Amino acid sequence: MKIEGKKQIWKEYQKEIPDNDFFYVRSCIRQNLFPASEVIFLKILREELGKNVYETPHHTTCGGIGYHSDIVPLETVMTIIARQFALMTEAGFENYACSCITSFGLYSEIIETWNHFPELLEKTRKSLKDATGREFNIPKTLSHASDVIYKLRNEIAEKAKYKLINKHTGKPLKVVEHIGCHYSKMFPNKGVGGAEFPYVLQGMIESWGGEIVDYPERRHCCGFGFRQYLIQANRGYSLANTHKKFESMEPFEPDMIITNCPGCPFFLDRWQYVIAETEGKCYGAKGQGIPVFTYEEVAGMVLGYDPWDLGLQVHQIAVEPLLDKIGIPYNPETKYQGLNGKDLGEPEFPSNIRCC
Amino acid sequence: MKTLYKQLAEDVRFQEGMNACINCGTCTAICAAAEFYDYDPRRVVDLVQSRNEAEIEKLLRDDTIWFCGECMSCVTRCPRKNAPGLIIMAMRSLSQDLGFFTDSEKGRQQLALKRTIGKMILDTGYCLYRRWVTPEAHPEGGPIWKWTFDNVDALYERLGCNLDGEGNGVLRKIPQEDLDELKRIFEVTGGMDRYEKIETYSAKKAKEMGLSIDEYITQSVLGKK
Amino acid sequence: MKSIAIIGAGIAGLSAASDLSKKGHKVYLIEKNVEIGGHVAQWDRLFPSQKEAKIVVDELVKNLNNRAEVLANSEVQHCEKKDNKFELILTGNKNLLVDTILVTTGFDTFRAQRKEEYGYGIYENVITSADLEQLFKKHNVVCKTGNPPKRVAFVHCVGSRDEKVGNRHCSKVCCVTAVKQACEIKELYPDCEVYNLYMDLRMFDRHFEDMYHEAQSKYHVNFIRGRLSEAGENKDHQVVLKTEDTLAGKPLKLTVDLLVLMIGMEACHSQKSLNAKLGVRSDTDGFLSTKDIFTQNNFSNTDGVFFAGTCTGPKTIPETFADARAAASLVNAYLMS
Amino acid sequence: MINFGYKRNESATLDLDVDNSELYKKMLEEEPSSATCISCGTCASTCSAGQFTDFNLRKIMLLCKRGDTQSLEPIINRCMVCGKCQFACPKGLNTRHIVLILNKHLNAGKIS
Amino acid sequence: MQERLANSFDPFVLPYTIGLVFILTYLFIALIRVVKALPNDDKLKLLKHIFSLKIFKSGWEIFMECLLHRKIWKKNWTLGYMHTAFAFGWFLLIILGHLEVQIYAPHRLNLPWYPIFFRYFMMETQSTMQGAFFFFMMDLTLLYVLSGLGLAIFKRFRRKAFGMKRTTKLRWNDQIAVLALWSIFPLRFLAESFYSEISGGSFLTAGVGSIFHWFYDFTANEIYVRPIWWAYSIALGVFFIMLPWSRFTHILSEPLFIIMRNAGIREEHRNSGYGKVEIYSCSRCGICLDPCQLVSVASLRDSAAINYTRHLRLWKSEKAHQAASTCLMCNRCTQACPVGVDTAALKLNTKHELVNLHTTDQYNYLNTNAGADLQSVPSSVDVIYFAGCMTHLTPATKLAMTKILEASGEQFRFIDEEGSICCGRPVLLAGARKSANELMEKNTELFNQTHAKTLVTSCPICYKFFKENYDLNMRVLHHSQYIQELLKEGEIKVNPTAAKIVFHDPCELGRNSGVYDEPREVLKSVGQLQSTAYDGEESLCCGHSLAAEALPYRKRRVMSEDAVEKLTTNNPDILATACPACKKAFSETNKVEVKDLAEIVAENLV
Repeated sequence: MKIEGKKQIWKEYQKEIPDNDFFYVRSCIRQNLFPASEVIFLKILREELGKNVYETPHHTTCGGIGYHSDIVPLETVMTIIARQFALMTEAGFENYACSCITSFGLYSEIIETWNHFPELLEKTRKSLKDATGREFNIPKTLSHASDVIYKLRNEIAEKAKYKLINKHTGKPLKVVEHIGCHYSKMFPNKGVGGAEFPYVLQGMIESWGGEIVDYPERRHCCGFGFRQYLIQANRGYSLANTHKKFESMEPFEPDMIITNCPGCPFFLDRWQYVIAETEGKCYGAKGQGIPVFTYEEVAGMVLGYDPWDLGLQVHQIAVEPLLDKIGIPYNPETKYQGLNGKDLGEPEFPSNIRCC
Repeated sequence: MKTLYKQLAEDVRFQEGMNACINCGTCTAICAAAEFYDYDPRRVVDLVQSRNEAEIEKLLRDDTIWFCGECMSCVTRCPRKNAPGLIIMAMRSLSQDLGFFTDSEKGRQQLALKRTIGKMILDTGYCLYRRWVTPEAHPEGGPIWKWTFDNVDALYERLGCNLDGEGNGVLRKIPQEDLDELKRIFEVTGGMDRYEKIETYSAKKAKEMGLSIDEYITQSVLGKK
Repeated sequence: MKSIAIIGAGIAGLSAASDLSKKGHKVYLIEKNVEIGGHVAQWDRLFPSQKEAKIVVDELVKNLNNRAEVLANSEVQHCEKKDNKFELILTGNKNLLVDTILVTTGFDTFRAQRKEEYGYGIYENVITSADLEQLFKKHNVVCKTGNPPKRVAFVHCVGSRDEKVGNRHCSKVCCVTAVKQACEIKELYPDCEVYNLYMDLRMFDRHFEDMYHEAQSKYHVNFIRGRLSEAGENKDHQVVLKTEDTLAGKPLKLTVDLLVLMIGMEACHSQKSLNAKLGVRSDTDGFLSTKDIFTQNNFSNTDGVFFAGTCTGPKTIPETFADARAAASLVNAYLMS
Repeated sequence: MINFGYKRNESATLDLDVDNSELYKKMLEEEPSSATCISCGTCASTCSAGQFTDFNLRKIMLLCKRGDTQSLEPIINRCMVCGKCQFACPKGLNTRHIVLILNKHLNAGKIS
Repeated sequence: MQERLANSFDPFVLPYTIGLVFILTYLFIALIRVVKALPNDDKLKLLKHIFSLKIFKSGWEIFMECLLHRKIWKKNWTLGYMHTAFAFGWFLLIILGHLEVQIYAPHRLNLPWYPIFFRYFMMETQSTMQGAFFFFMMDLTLLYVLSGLGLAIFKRFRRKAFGMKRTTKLRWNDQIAVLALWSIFPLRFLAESFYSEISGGSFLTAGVGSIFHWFYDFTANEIYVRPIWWAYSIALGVFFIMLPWSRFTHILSEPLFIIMRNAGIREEHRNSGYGKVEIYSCSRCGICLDPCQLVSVASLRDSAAINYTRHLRLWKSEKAHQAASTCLMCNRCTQACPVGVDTAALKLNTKHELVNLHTTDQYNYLNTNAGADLQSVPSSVDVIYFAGCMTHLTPATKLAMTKILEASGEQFRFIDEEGSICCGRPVLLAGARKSANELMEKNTELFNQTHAKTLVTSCPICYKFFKENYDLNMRVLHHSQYIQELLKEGEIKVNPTAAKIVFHDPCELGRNSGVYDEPREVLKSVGQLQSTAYDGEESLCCGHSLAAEALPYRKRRVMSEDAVEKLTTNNPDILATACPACKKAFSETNKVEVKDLAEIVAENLV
């Protein structure tokens, strides 16, 4: 792998990312699957870096999962999105930052569609007006929350307590990145680094001391596939795709996986468990699995937040071996506790994949 | 009567996604579905491009169009700037508008999606609502999912979320006025129509198949055993 | 004595220069590179006779007589038409006053880096067809490790027939070159498995189909119809290929030790700056626009400026020579009139 | 082992990294003309069996070349060996012989 | 005439006797094995034949073919003479020898060597008419055999004089046998000459003996010439022992083969009893080499009939199969074979033994679709027309037939207009009888349901199969026969033209089905039919026979080109044929206009 070649490509795909004054929109999936990540994101931006991030309780789902499950028509999501933009406009912001990759892709697609078909934009304005009486401007910048962290990665690095370095060997951790498909596959120039060698996560990892391993299936989808996961009969597809990725990355012996998509970390995490329970195959050193993180979690880790504040206890693949590698302290006693030490009991342990 | 092709061509996604296909196969090569289903997006695009009405109708009634995972990886690769994924989306829309989707096993799954995802969107303002994602329906969530499900309030509290609470925060309760706006958008833009069509055509099909609607959903969700 | 400026000393320029100088005209052969002979000089052996490219270029150079003056390492800075004459200023402030100009600027090979998903310049064992010719010349066709490849794949249409990189046209010669190189690899390493990933095999000219037949029957080269979708690099620095076997209608995975990208021809980039100076224009595909595509394809829209060779679109070597000879004859007629 | 109610889908990808060329090599050895197939599909379009079933010699030869031989087992004997394809083939392949060879190897042991 | 020696035995008789005992034992065992290998039906047939008057017919045939070599005479008289001289001459020598013993020393008849070495053990004390007669007859016969031997030696160097361009090469075993055979008669001649002073002789032996005597008196020193008797005996012994291991096996097997063939025994699955006898009846004479286009045109000598039988004799089944699967089965070799070995049938058996298709419900897909087609067949038609798979590749023939049928006013139905179910002969020729049966069933069902009276087909392959192997409730006609019938009955009329036409007899129609005249009559009515050297039984194969599944295309092409060249020496306007395969093969050569006779008729319908 020649890094020079990649650098050439990264030069060509630089997008405009503001460094302050964001209108923040949440991700349905993230909130459900990794509830702490968005909490951490806001904490880092607001408290750690002193940025102005606006959030309104009135925003809703963008409808993306419904849209990609084909039960919600394009015009409907277009108008829902117009409503989100209206909320931004009303709040006086123009830097739109969303937490969800599906949303990000959908926003990009719809803005592009409006560019190609101005009559649709007019129709949407009318629909929104009819339905809600609201009006909207198209945001000046559209960022995914990972773009924002990428933009601020060096500021985070400056404040970091830990580096993504194996404290036993002194070598950078080998990190696999997984980019959500809708981040840049449709519009390569809307993502940092493009579609082929996206730099958004790699930039973070490099700034925080780690090393990205590039493996043949790095671009492959986790297999969520909307209806393919949501319907139980189709889940074999989802599982097969993640399996394919793990088979491909396994020889590189990665220490961890970082993702920028709300759903992918769930699948990359849980399908490891399913593969272990159905086929007996456990990835990672000592059969402990390869831990999977959201980029917010990784940022929180290097900044030295308590792992259980980051919500790392909701991962099926145990994170402790990695925390040990970096040297991040944690209290095993409090892992499964609620607020103020409330005892929540312990989850069962899976039979094949090794936990701590 | 408009031809199926013409109806497809009215969809902007189709207009964006369908240029002249040269059958090179770059889409199929990286298609997540082509590897794990009997599915070939190149062939789908080529059949649609042929404007062969019989073939298009066959596709609209077939499992084929329901295999795509809409990851859009194909869009990156096409040397002719086609978007097979968008073409599939247009076809799925048309299949539902015309009621063809109930002819295929995979198509019949749309009712289950409407009754879960579709319901959650309108009822909660979220595509996914934590309390409704049960460990039973999602066994792959593992023991940890069961633990978080059982302790959801305490856990969300511990992690600084605002589950079902007023104001901002993770999984806050979305105010009713916003849900009302959402519903109106659905009404104005054809979202409700789509929901109703899915219900009506599915009910008709269930009757044809001699199934109660619950049996119909269970069969489509669990697959034919 | 009349004079001509020929811009570009590739095979078209050299051939026309020798023809015109033999007719008694003064020829200035302007070449921006230090070496003359253009792309052909970079090639090892030529299909179908396996003649060494160097010999072809040497023959052309030998044919130049003393009325032909080679001005290597110089570019046209300025050009102005004055009283049916052209005044040229070259780099180094050399001035020329000529009666006519023949444009033989040729083509540029596609910059393979632009096809990002193939990883040229990133993966260790991805090379271009032009790189491979250099390896043939050095008798050193090996992988990055220094070992002979056990599996080689050729990808056709890299930078051709691809709207995403802006080249909708077919480059004509890549298919036959890929089959030629595949056979040459098999000759070097008979046990090496060779795969050609093509969209259409455009074996349009004499002997082309014969070689294709030989590649199948004698060398057992594998042909897979399907455009390469993406390449990845595995831990052993082999290249993992993903394509669809479109004839089987199934995705296909293949790991090779060496991946050869058949880079296409695109319009010469430095040509663009020349256009305005010469009063000629390019078509949408970047190649020069001729006065008439059938009957006047060596004529530009400017009286006295002629075209020959691949500056007006991809051509094979024999086609280039034919075009150069035709242009030389037309230029001669123009000068004599 | 837990039953999750579904199974990982099998890959349909033709994996050329797995050497499954034994049958193709036999075909090549016993009928060298098989190397020169250009997949034009003339055989399939003229096929007598093809009028009644989806028997497709072009595809069968191709899949054999790609090592996907399992899928050929149940279909190879649908051929009536009538020889139309042989007359139609522009490359003069001994198509009947190819079918017979494939049949011999694929269904060895099953012959009644 | 009296016994010269009191002792009726001399050690030199041993080699001969051992050889004789060996060959008789071998023959006995082989006979038992062959008969045992026959199915019970065939055993019965054999028994019935032997104990019926028909056995005399077989005897006559054995005499005519095995001794007189009638068929070889027909081919070339010098070759015939040579073969007869050996076979019939030797036969006479044996008969005469036994007669002599019968007459002069009947008590010695139980000694098998006595008639052979008669001149050694007996002597004539005084000249008698009877003795002189026998001496003369024996000498004359010996001379006859020796003249044959002279020709045989001559043939080794100048085979073209015998009408043969190619002949077989002798392998070591054959060389020993031939050498032994060739030595037998000169040695006998020498031995009898040397002893003519003692035992007597006629013009040949006595004449030459007296010349010898002029040099040296062997009568006094008989011991010096005794070895010549040894040599004679050894030659005989070696020949007998080599008989089963050389081409001369046919001497033993051919009579049995003739008997079995006349008993109506055939084998259709394996080459076991009858097939083995047939294979061993091949004399490797090489007469089949020249007619075989694989040998003469395509240089594939290994595929020749004689090499196929040789592979089988040497248990090289792979090579035999190779030969069988490149054979066109045009039957030109069988046509020429003096023994009448039907190698095409043998080859088919070889294929059946080695090739097979997996046949469990192989063509069950035909049920549904073909069924639908069946229902639409009107029951009122008299004639059904079945173009055949291959005819769909020569659409001009289809169209011509439709036009002719329409012009004839017959109620007809083009039964495979939408595509044929193959007749099954091609798959049979490839060695899969069961598959063929399955196809036959489908087609039989299809045809019989139409209740038509006549089935017309354009494909001679189908024709032969429908006619010989199907059980149809209707007449089966090739379109040439049908058109001839229509013309004869005035159902259609044609305008005669001046076109010069050469007709190529398709193998399956002509040699293999015996239809020669009808196509010619049709063509005579519409053009100027020219004859060629390759008419009728002499017709060539177009090279594209479906029997030869492993024959490379370029070899086929060479044969097509050669055939067209040979057929067009008189520059005809049209090369006509009556088979889609031949038509396609000849059209590809692009040398002359090639038409099916149906096309010519259709073009010139009144």
